[in-house]
Amino acid sequence: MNAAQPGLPAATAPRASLWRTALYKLRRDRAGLLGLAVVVLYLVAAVGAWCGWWAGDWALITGTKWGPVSAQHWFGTNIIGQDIFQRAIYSTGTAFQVGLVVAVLAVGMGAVIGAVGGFFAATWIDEIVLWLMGVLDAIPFYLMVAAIAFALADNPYAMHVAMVSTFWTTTGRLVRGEVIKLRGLEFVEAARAIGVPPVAIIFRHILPNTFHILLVQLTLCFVDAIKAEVVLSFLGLGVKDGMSWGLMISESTLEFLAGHFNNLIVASALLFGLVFAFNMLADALQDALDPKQVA
Amino acid sequence: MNRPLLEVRELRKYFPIRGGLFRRVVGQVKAVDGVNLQLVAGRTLGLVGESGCGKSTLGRAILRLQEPTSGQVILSGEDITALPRQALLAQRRQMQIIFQDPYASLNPRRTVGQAIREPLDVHRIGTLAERQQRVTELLDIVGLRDSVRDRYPHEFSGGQRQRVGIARALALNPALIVADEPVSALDVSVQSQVLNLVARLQREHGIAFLFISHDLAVIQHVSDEVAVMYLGRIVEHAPAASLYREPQHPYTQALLSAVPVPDPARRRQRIVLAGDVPSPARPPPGCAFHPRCPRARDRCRQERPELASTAGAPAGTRVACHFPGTEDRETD
Amino acid sequence: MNHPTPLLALRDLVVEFDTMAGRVRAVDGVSLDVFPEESLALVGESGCGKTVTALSILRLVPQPPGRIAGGSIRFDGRDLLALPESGMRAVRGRDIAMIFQEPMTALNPVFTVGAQLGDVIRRHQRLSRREARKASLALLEQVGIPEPGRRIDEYPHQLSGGQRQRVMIAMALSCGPRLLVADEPTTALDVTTQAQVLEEIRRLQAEYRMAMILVTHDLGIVAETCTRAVVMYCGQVVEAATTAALFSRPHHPYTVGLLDSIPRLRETRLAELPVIPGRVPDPLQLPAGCRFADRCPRVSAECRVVSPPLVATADGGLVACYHPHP
Amino acid sequence: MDILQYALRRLLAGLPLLLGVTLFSFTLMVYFGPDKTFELLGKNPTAQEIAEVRHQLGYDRPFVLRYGEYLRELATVDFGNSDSTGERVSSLLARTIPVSLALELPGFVLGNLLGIALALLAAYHRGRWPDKLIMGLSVIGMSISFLVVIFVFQIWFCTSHGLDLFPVRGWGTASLADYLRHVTVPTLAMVFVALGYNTRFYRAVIVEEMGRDHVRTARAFGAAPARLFWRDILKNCAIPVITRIVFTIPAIVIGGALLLETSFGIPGVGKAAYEAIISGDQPVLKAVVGLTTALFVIALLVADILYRAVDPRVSLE
Repeated sequence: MNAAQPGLPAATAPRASLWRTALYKLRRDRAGLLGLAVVVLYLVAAVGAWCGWWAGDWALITGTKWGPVSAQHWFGTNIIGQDIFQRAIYSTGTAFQVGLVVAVLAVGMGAVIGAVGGFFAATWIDEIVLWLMGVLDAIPFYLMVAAIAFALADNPYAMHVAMVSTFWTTTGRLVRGEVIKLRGLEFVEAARAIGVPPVAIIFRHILPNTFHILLVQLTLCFVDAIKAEVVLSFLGLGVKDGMSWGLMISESTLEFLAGHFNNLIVASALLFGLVFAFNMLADALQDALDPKQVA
Repeated sequence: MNRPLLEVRELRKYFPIRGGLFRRVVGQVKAVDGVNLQLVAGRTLGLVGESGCGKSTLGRAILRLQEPTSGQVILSGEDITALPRQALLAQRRQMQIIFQDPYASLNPRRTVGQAIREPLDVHRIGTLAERQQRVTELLDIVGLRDSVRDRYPHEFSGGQRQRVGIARALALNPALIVADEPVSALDVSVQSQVLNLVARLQREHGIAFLFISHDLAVIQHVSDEVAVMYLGRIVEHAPAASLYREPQHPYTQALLSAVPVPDPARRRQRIVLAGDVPSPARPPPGCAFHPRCPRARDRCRQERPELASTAGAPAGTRVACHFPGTEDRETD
Repeated sequence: MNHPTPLLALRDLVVEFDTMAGRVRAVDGVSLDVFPEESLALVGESGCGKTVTALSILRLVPQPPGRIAGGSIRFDGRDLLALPESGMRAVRGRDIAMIFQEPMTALNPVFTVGAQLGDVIRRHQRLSRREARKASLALLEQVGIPEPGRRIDEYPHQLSGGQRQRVMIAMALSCGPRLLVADEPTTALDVTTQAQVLEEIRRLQAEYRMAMILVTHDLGIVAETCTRAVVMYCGQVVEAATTAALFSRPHHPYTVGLLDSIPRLRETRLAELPVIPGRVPDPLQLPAGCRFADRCPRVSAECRVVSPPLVATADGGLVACYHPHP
Repeated sequence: MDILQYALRRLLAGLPLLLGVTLFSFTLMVYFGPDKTFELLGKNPTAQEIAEVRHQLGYDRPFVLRYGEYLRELATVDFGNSDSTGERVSSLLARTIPVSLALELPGFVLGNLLGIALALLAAYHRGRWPDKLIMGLSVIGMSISFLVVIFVFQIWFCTSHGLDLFPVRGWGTASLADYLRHVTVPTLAMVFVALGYNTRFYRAVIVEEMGRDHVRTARAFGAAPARLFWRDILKNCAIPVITRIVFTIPAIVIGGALLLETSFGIPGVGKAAYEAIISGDQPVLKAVVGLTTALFVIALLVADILYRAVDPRVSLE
């Protein structure tokens, strides 16, 4: 054979999968790390609320009407004397429940349907996928929520179902576009030449290469879900039992004229903090995972 | 001559053009338009042509990576265009492909070892340990160390990735490999390394290659025979030595003379063709080459020449031209 | 061959790029001269810095991540690196024109050929719209575009690759530059089209009496188009000579290896092509001393200590090697 | 192929979409939707009374017939009378849609124009402090809930706790001053919320375009940056910009209007839709669904035609 034993990559060059490279970049992104830290903090609060470690007394009347900020009531009390801080922390749990359920289901659904559509682009399968996405995108969001609430007879998960069934199309379109791009790449052709069946090609070769989209979409979808929850709860289409930031803000409208803003301030500040942190995290993920930059 | 390993008969691949109110088919791009080829086991056929001539489509249609519109592809006596999916899977062991773009031809999320092992996994060949052993062998054949198996493609140079792609193609011991422009994305100093590897594989492993390239110089180093394609059809097919020495078709002659030669002392008379390649959606009538051909006459505009052997040409040469020959060509 | 004053003189040009893994010197101390009316080839493999060198002449290196970190570029006595951006704009297109590798993407897809040509003409010359259109038509005719009256109102995607590159050439000629920088102008084209376009470039270069820098990786194109050539490897010049001398008596082992190993039409097929072993070093981990040492058949201990300087050869060229071929 | 035939084809292509949306919403909202039987009956109804009411309401007819009826209503733009107010649905729409348009238009236009302007500014100073400032602010803007913005603006501009310059609720177009008094705060809220998203989107589009080869070519031939921005890059960016603008219109008309109008007590189509949702007023809901879908199909068509106008590569084929 020829003398050319090609050298290995230089010994000290970073030996890494794309994931490790991404992690390396993420670690150098201070805004993204800060966002991640804040999200983790909220998550701890949420888990605590789920497990009943704290904020268990959110529904109890523990003070007087519109009680002031004090050591016992960190952010005062509401119109009937419930502790605003406890309610806000409890609502963090609700926000994560809504955000996680919706984000995971919507992104998962978008990934699978989008991948199938993209892989079978220009066939009737893709036509159906496109039609479905078009239909769901054309229905106004609030009407969708209402319609599903009607159909599910006020099931508490109607809001989740409505969000999943409208939110997945964004991921679906992105994944479909990416899959169409990937499908034409030679490594997919190589897999077909080897005889890998279509389902395995989609799940083993194509979908893993869309993970960067899915991860970013997960964070964005989470943000959309908790923002939508606030509006829906205010409109009376959202959270029915329990407590949420949306219900707190809704409740605060009764207090404006009397000049009490604690409910509004606390709920919207917590909401802002979480959404902002997630947005920074999404940006950092986008930069770190962008395959164009991972050279 | 032995029975050919691969026989392509009247192969066509048309892509529909849609238009109008109801997206009906209003025309066809005739990417491959009636190609006949034969390839004997262990030999290399070079397929040369400019971009858009249909050479890559032909390669993929032979492997049924793109479904041919019509015609037959007979591999080891079996017509693979007629095979159902399951039977085709078994035939895939016999035929493999090497790609042009070393950056796109490996899945960036899978290690080199996984990529090379995948054909063995799909076809359930041997135990896991045997497959791992085979990966080691394959890496050795293409000149890579065993320690690279856990690395990811982006850690490799273009030439090394191309070696990995070759190892993957070799895994199933195929009888035929279609190599689609395997060196055109590589640096000049690396091209020779890969070309030598291909030549060695053919020699030592008896693999037949269909070697597709736009570069006549590259084709020369690996091919026993050469076929020249223009607008979906083969215009000349000849043993390599005679094609380079005595090209018969005016297009082959123009192609040869257009290759820049790295020797300032050898200024040649160049045949510069006028105009561009016509669109394969609307090929010219008669001989598709006639609008650019210096020899074109009335007959060429009306009657399409068939690929046939001609008097005065070297043995084994077949050419699709009404007025073949070397007379217009300068001697150098 | 010795002209008294070069039209363009690069001295110790350094161009750096910031990458995630660290700072890379894409061009590391390149010096070269271009004399009036000559055609100089800048040859090397991808990543050797030839395109970056060409881009930095017009100060078009994308910034960030890149930046010209040192050296000087003198054009007609002026230091281009010292010019303000507005002064540089007056040079671009008028004194020095550039054509690029990808004719598909190098033209703006949403404007007609005539609009883009006319725009350049009117930018540097005081002409009315009508006069500019007339000049554009004449240029298109001159670069060999069939039916220029029709093509002028077409969009780039309606032209073939060869025609697009001709439009680029027309644009480059429009203001009568004294230097043309052509960055791989035919790499994206088919061989027969490449032959047409090269023929055109050669003819027009003589006609317009321009100097030209032709950046290419194809030694065949160098031999057929240029009078002098500069060979680059890993961001440095390793050899410079007249084309005749370079091809008949290459001095640097890299040039020798490159000439031997490129696939070229030969009288007979060789059993084994000669190769340059190994691969180009990682630009982040360049070896000390000569950058070709690891692949060089003539390497000695001193090669690995200090990089060899560029010295004159007996036949009037330059070579950076301690053990050049005679 | 001429533009008319093309438009016709696009509208035909919109038919499956229209059918899909109406089928979907009909199934959920009407077929499985609220049952009015017992609202119309007295206490302890007999089986026969129930059957009679159900027959009157048409509940006993097969699904296909009821859906067909809906399609007929849609085609003739005649949805009957509102269940809750008795007003004809068509006159309800004619009354409310102009209000929504007058409310939304200024905010929509301003939100996009300002977004493009800020995006150009940021892209022009890419990587330097004006870019970082604008992008930082837009992430903050994106992170604030629309609802919170509405409340804070109401408290700030419209109550004695703040500036107390505008009315909290209500609508009037008697005079320009009257219109401005009512439209200002909703418009500010709308612009505030849209600006973050718009700026980010437009900046990404512009920056991507700035990296293209033809921009380098223009620079190589001496084009000045300002001219590059205004002429080359802006025209090249037109497709994503048009897509965004055109496709947010249907969503804005209902979605955006709904929250604004209910919070500010403005009698537009959004508020009408909200009230129909709460009371289960099916004729109105059916009309709103049909309307937005039609709007969506028209948006698709308009976008396609605009693409052709700005980008020669998009052909009618």
